Amino acid sequence: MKCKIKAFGISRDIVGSRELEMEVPDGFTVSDLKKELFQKYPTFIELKSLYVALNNEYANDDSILKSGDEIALIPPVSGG
Amino acid sequence: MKCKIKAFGISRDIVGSRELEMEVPDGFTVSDLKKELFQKYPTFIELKSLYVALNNEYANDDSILKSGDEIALIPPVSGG
Amino acid sequence: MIKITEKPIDIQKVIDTVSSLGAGAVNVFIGTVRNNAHGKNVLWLEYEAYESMAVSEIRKIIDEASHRWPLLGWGVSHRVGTLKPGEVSVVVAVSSPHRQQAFEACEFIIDTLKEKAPIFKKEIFEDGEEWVSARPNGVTAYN
Amino acid sequence: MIKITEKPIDIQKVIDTVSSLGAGAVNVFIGTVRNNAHGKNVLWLEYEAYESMAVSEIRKIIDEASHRWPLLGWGVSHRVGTLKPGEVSVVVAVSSPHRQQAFEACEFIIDTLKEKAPIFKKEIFEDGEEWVSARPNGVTAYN
Repeated sequence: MKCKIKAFGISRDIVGSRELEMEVPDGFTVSDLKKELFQKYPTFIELKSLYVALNNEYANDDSILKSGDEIALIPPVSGG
Repeated sequence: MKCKIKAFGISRDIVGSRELEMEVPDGFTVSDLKKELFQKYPTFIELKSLYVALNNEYANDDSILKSGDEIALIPPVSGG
Repeated sequence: MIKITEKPIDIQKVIDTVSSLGAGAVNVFIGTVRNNAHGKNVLWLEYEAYESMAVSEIRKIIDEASHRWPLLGWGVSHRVGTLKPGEVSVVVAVSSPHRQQAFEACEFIIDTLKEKAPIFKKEIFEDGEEWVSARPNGVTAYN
Repeated sequence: MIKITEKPIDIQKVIDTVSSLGAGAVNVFIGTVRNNAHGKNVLWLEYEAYESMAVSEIRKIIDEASHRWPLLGWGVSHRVGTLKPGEVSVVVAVSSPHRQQAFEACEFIIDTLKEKAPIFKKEIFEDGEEWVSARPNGVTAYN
């Protein structure tokens, strides 16, 4: 399954673009995605936190990515 | 000693004017003034509180009125 | 800026007076006239102030707030005269480096102003009028 | 009203959206860009938002605040893009019958927005730049 991942803030700097394309197997979880990102981009480990949002909601680590999901990387927020 | 007393809010309604003139003896205190007002205008007793200000400051009951003092009656405040 | 005024309060102007390049936070309290009190329609309010003393009391409140919180700017404007429901009776604005300071200082200033500043309001209902908080039972007098 | 915008925020407009005849109190929080951080001059900030999710998270925060306090009106406007010191980054306004409710609800909304809304800011100093709160030590990266 091909998925597109939006990257914001420092995560955009780390991956080097606003959107990342990845080929992932069926049943791939948020936790699996984070592991893969940490491997590919070790700088992510330096962040205070990294959340993944699915369809505009913070997702749990065991949530499964589904085709058509809007996926986004949420590094530590600092609005206000 | 002749003194002028400003009246605000409900105290203005009770005395019937913005300013009251009174002849008071030397050594007359805030407490004496309040007693006299309560006698002359018994409605004052219905108020939750009645303060007297001397020269734009809340005055204690034992403060003595002095010639030239700016004297004012301060019924319960309700600004804001 | 401390102001007692018969004219409508320009909120943005009060906010402008507190702005500071070192400030990260501004908190603004705006008091507005409600259209009801004690379950009755309020037609309008009459505000009056002992102006010179009100300014002096508000200045003391600001001084105390400035001791307790690192204020960078502050402004208080209180309206007097006839005010209809929806109109602005008071604006308090403060600025500070961080937001909690601004919230706390602004609330302290309006709470203490309401306790101490010699300002008086009368509510006018369809069937009477009442000097707010003047009598213990709060019943309408002078029907 | 919830708004994420690249244009300067019109504070009075946000206040106007919360006005209500039943309200006695409006509280407004205004976040402004400070000219210093970590003892260094801030030249400017870059704000970016994951807009659709930020709006959705702010809506949840407003919903919770509306359950906890009797809000009569509310408005949140957050700016994105390049902001210089002194500029307004966020405005939160709420109205309620009484003032304590307005203070508490407004502080809850801005506190929770800062915790949860996916909005990110980068401070630009003379000698580098830093995504705020991104790293544990908060050192400036990418000199």
